[in-house]
Amino acid sequence: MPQPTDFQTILPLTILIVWACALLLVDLLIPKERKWITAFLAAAGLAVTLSFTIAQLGRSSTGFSGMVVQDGFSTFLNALQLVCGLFSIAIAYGYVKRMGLERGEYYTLLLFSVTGMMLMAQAADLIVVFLALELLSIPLYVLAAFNRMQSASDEAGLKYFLLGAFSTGFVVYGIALVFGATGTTNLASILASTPTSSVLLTIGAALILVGFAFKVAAVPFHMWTPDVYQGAPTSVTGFMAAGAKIAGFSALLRVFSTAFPALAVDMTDILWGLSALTMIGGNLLAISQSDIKRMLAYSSIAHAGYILMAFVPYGNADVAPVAIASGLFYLVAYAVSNFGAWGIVIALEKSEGKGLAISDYAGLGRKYPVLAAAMTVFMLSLIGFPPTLGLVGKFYLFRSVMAGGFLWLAIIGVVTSLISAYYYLRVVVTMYMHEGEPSVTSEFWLDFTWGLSALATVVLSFMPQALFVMASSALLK
Amino acid sequence: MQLSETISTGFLFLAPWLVFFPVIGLLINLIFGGRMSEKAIGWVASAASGAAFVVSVLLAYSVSAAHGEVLRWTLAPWMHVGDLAIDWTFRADSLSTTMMLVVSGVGTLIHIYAIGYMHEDVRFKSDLGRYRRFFVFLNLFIAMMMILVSGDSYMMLFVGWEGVGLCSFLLIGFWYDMDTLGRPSWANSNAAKKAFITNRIGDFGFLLAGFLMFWKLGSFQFDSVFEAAAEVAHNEPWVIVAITLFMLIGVAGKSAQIPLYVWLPDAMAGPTPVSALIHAATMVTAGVYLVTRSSELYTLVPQAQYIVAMVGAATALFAATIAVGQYDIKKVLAYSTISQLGFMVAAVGMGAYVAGMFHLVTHAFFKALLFLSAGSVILGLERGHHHLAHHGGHGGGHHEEVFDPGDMRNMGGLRKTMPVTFWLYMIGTLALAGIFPFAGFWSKDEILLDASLHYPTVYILLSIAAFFTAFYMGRQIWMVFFGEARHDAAAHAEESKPIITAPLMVLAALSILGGALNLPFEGFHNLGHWLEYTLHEVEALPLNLQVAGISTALALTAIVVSWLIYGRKPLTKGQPDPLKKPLGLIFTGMENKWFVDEGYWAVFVNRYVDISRFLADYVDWRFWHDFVHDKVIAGTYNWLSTIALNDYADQKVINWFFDGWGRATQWLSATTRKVQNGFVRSYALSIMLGVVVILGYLLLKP
Amino acid sequence: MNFFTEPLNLMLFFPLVGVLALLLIPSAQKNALRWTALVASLITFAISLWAFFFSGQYEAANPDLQLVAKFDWITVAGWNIQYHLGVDGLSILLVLLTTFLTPISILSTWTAVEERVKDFMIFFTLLEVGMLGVFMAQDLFLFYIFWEFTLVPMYFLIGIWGGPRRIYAAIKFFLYTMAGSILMLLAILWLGIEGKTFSVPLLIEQGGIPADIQWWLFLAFTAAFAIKVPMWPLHSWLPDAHVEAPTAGSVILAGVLLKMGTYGFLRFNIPLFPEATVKAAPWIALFATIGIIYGAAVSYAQSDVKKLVAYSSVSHLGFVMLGMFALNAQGISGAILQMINHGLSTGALFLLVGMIYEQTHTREIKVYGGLWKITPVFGSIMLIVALSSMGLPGLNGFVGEFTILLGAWGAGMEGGAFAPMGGVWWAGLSALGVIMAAIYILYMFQKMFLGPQGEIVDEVKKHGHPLRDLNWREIVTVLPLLIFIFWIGLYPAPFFDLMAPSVNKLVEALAAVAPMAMP
Amino acid sequence: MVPVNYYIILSAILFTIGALGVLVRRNPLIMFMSIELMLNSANLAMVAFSSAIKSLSGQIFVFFVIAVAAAEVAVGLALIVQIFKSRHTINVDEMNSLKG
Repeated sequence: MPQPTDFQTILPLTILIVWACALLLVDLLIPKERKWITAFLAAAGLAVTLSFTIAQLGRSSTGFSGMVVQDGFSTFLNALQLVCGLFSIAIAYGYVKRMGLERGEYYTLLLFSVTGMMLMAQAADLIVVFLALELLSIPLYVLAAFNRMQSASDEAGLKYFLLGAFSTGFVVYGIALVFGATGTTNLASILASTPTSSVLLTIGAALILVGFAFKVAAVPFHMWTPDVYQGAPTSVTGFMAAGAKIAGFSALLRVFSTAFPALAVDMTDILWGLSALTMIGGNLLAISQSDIKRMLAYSSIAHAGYILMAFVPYGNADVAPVAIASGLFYLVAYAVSNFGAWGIVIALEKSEGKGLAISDYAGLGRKYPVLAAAMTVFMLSLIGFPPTLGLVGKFYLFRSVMAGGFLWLAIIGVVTSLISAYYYLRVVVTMYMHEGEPSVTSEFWLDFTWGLSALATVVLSFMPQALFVMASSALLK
Repeated sequence: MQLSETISTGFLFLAPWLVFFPVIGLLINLIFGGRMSEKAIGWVASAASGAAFVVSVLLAYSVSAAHGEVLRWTLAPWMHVGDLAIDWTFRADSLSTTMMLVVSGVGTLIHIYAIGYMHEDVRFKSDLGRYRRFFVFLNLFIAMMMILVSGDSYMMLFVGWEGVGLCSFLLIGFWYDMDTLGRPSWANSNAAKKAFITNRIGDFGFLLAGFLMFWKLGSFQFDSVFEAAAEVAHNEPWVIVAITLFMLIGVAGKSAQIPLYVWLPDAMAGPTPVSALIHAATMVTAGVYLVTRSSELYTLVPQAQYIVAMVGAATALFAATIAVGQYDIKKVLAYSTISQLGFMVAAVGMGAYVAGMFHLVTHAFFKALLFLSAGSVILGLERGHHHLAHHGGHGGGHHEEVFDPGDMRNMGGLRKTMPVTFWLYMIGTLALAGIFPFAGFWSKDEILLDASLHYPTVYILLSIAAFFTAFYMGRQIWMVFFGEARHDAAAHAEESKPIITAPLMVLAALSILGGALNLPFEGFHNLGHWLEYTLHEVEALPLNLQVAGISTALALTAIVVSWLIYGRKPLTKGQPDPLKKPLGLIFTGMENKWFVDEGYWAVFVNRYVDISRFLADYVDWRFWHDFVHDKVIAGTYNWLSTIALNDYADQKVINWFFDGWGRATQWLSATTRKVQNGFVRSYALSIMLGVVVILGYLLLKP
Repeated sequence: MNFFTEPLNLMLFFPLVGVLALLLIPSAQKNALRWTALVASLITFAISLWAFFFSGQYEAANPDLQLVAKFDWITVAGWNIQYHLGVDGLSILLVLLTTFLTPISILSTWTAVEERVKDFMIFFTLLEVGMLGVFMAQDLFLFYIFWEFTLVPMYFLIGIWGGPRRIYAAIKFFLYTMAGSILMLLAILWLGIEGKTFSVPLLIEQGGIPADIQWWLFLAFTAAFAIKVPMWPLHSWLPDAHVEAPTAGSVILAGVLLKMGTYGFLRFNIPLFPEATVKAAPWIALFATIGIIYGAAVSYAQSDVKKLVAYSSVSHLGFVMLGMFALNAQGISGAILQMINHGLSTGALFLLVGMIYEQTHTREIKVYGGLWKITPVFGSIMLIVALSSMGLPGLNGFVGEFTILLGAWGAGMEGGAFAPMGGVWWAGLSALGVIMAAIYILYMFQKMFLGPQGEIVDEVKKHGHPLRDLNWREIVTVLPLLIFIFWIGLYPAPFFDLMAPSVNKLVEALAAVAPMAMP
Repeated sequence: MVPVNYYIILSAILFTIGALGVLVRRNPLIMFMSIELMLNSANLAMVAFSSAIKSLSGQIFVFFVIAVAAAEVAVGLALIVQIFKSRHTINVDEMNSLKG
């Protein structure tokens, strides 16, 4: 029977899911023109959950017969997810109103998805991993198709759904094979077991990897990303780009370092290849994009490649903790810059999908200097340029990769960073060096989001120590 | 004794003022010149130069009071890096004070002359700013020349060495917006540039000599270098040979020797006082001074000495032949200068340092005299031309012919219109031709005597050159001053004012009496004894009647021959040179400077231009910038992005795969329809392919 | 100790105070913006003078790092990154050059920049922070941050206020430089991982990097620095950047940014990888020599005066590289001095070219001519600067070039750094650069200032703005440069004295590790 | 007793058929059914393994999968219906308005 301690382990989760369910009902009572109340309630839920999550700092426990864990790793990621959730609501707040999407379900679905993401980090059993994966994905399918007025949104939703389900099929089959090989679905037990068939285990692990690679949009499982990112409402895209990616990586980390360190010999090669391919592919494909959403989509693909670098040495006990910490650090850096950038995209987006071409950014530097400066900061951060968090993150990342002995991967990393500079700079060029008459929507929460992100991106780059400590202490035990 | 030493060191502190006075002069003119009258500018500059002369005299007195001891005055450190230690140290010894006296003495006279001469420039060409500029440059030149001769190390010498090159550049290009005839043109500035660059080639040699010197002899300071040289010459003689030969490149540049003499004739584009001061009397003799100063190095390596002597002798003869074929009064003198410099270089090359220096001094007198007189002639013609323009029949001056006041073919009969100038010019000519008892006779004779004793080849070359010298000077005299005026301007020429002729008279006196400095008689080797303090081994030769006789005979013959050709039947207007017909091609060669300029142009200058254009346009820009960077690197980059733009990689490739694969697996499909592209499905295929590749890798991995 | 009472911190961050002030001033108040930026940079200059000469905290005779500001920064997970600033004889002159040139450059923009003055001044002031940081940082990570950061403001300066092809030039500048620095990043990481610290003095002290790895690290650092210098054949970005950059940008680019490359060699390559340095010296000499000759030759064939000056930089910096890798006191001292000289002379050249460009809006040499008559002051100043650039003795250029060539010749002698390959030929051939410099500089001077009046004179007159001579502001802008041109030329002792202890220490350290290096 | 390998092979074949179905069909309904086939092949394998190693957790997992698949169907069908309403076609090959 479940013990109270079991619930303590998933306390924040529980709160959030209950809150979300309650909100679903409460929302029915909120009149249509006052849906902002729902937004605030959703945000409050996230905030409450965040406070409980932070209260869990420094503790660790397992629950439900080892199905879920709560440790520094999960706390770190949960907090990050919750912050992402808050940011997502902040950028969506005015946007959904402006685009005529203001419906209560938006926020509820968002909360459900965040719950799934949090569960992802806490999962200690493949069954829970699967559940979490679906819990985060299904609301996202709906959110992607949320703009019913626009066929692109439908299309994005359906594509995401079909391909997501397709990749889930691989995960499920992979889990089945792993179960067959080890007789258990518990991560810790998998490590402890003696597999009956190493081939089965390896293939199973590989299939699970494919599922996660799909979620984080690693090449060649990335092809849905640009379409979905472009078609989905921008506020959803921002959420997806950060949350889903973080969730994918947290599960990947959890599963692979807990269950499959023994497979590192094989998996390292595959991760290496995935990482390299993703960095190269994402950056090259981003070059010629003329739509800012698509460009950022490819950029998010590329960043998945960089973060994947941190996983490559996961089997090396000496380097793995540092590497994983660097991966977590980079996730934070990426999430912050990412939200800022999407926030600015939202600020420029007009209804009917106008204002999304990069050329629409012309003249921004002159007309909206602060906004342009913030965008510049995000672009520099995504390149990995001082004085931004992106540089510190990349520095950390490359360092751990080199410490793991993967010099060539690091070289690919820096070279692709160079390539990426070109397309990020194009945004800057357009903003500052082309003449134009851009128009920007200014909303408090939106401005707050990108402003805060920009500030954090710069300030944290000078004081990354605290984040370093957090990321390092979030290591898997 | 005590007293004189006190006095000598008492004057030594003035050494830096050799430089400071002219610098103060130029600063006054530079800063306040705008508000000063024309006269004041000129006199300030002259006074500055004169003050330097006074300092030179005092220093010379100090040196003699100290019995030739080398006096040094360190002003400040200059470059101290590691073992390298170069100071701003002024050196007064008999050699340097001799040079100081010549430079500041002749310099002052020319300053005064220029007050009058440049006034004409202002009058005719009406640009008052230029007047100030001229004296600023002239003072700068004196300052630089003083650094050159008073430096106690090779590097300080080099500062002056390049500095005078700069002044030469500035003054040759003084009328930078026209040619020698006053037409708008690049010609003068080209001449200036040519001078500077040619000099820089020489400086390149000097620098290399310096590097070698420092690393092999350990210093740049004269005495330390000489001290170290003896041992090195013993162990590694090539070092000294290399140093001296590199230095010879510098000498060739500065003193206009083969192969770098080509700039000097063009340098005549500058105002005449400049030609006299810089390009005859002082700057161009710096090379001679350098070799003399380095006598202790040259003495160690006879091979190098021989080369120096041969270069000098060859230059002397070569330039003299060219002088014969020139029509421009200053060009003749320019080639004559090159030729005389050849004499000096030959002399110092042979080790006859006193003879070289002696000739340097007398040449400064009479060549300055000649140039200034030529300037006076030119002014006279210009005045005549001006007179014509005002009174003559050139109505309105619409179609004014271009008149060259320096062309000897426009002259003739000036003896009558410009008598003072004529006599001064005569004195200069006789001195240059080496006619007894003018200064040139004594100095040239000493060189010839030395050559006859040790270097027969040099002796023969120089003797022939001496013959030519007398010949072309005779030709000049006959063409300019005798016969009938071949141009109206010459007929209306006016004598120059006293401010111009007065300095000339001083120089004329010096040209007559200058020989007394070092007469080849026992007890009269004044210069020799004076320089002996510095040069140590000085051979005091008695007069050799045979050598003197031959050279005098040659000179007289040459003058007579020139009379036969040019004097007996004076040239008429439009008549070609009488030598042209009998000498034919040879004369064409002489007239055209043996086509050396053209040769240099074809071999070096144009090639350099071609190469740099090629490098710039083709290699650097079209190939490296446009092709490699923009096409290959940026192009590849863009090509990749075009792929992405067309989604070849992202979609088409997958679709292409899909098509092929689809056909192969049609049997799987329940329908027989042709498998079409479907984006969602192609994305799924991409996932599938990824899975297949990963699984394949895992299963097939060795 | 308090963070902001450290002199170097004060110097480094004071411009940020200026940035804050600039942010508060409305964009329309152009003069207020200009004055603010100018005053901020002047105060920074004053602070630098105070810190080095009047605070009593800097001892010129001490060869070690001084005014050290050292704080733990990121110390988790074996990172050991410190905020570590310090200045010694190798960098003091460059720091001063930076603080000195910045106000001058700002002054030069007074009328040249009318568009977006606020942004311009902010970027410029930020650039100063970056440059100062590069010269002060003693921690590789910190250095890298500053190093990369300088790209950003410069990129904007070129890209927004530049000429017609400014965007192309800006991006090329950015990518080219970044391409080099990413390799350096890897090398920095390697050092940090293996050395367990990023502190440069500590790494030097530890030493012991195997020779073959030294070689790779050396190459990686070289990639970054050689592009920045730029060494032949990596110079292709320079003409574009210079031609398109606004005047002040060109001045700072030539004056300071390029020096970051040469300084990098001096601060990192040589002391960190002494064995590789000795091995590489003749090769660097080869490229430097080619650069000297090639730059000078290409310079001569330019029709655009800014391009001419840009290529001349390739030549001049070739001298710096040659001297530095002579690895003896003369060569290195000369190289440092030449960095300053090039900053002064080429900076002044760009200033002057900018001043005339402001009036004529053309950089085509052939439309000029005979300007000396119309603008005598301008012509005379240009002449002095040109002569300084071609290395006339008595002016600053000569002192640098001479010591460099002397050092290089010494390195070519038996036992010297260049002895294994080329020997004295490098110095000998490089000395040809002296002639070639005269050729292109005189060509430039002649075609612009001598000769008959150029067509541009009438052209601008037609537009109602006849050419004028320099005004007082412009004279004040170049005058400080002229003073130093003469000062260094005539009395360089104070400058040599400042660098001598550190240079000697470096040379001795090299001699200890690689006896080959000392003649 | 049928050896477990047979089940696994069968499940692998079913899985492959499902995957290929997704690749070749253009009707999202049928594509989705193919995905269901993939999931169910996994379920089959799971159950087979579960019985072979006598562990119940595999069978529990199957229930989870079935439940979640049902949820997916709900969302998926809703999406398909919505698209059909707006476009009157559900051919996925015509859904290519999103491209770079």
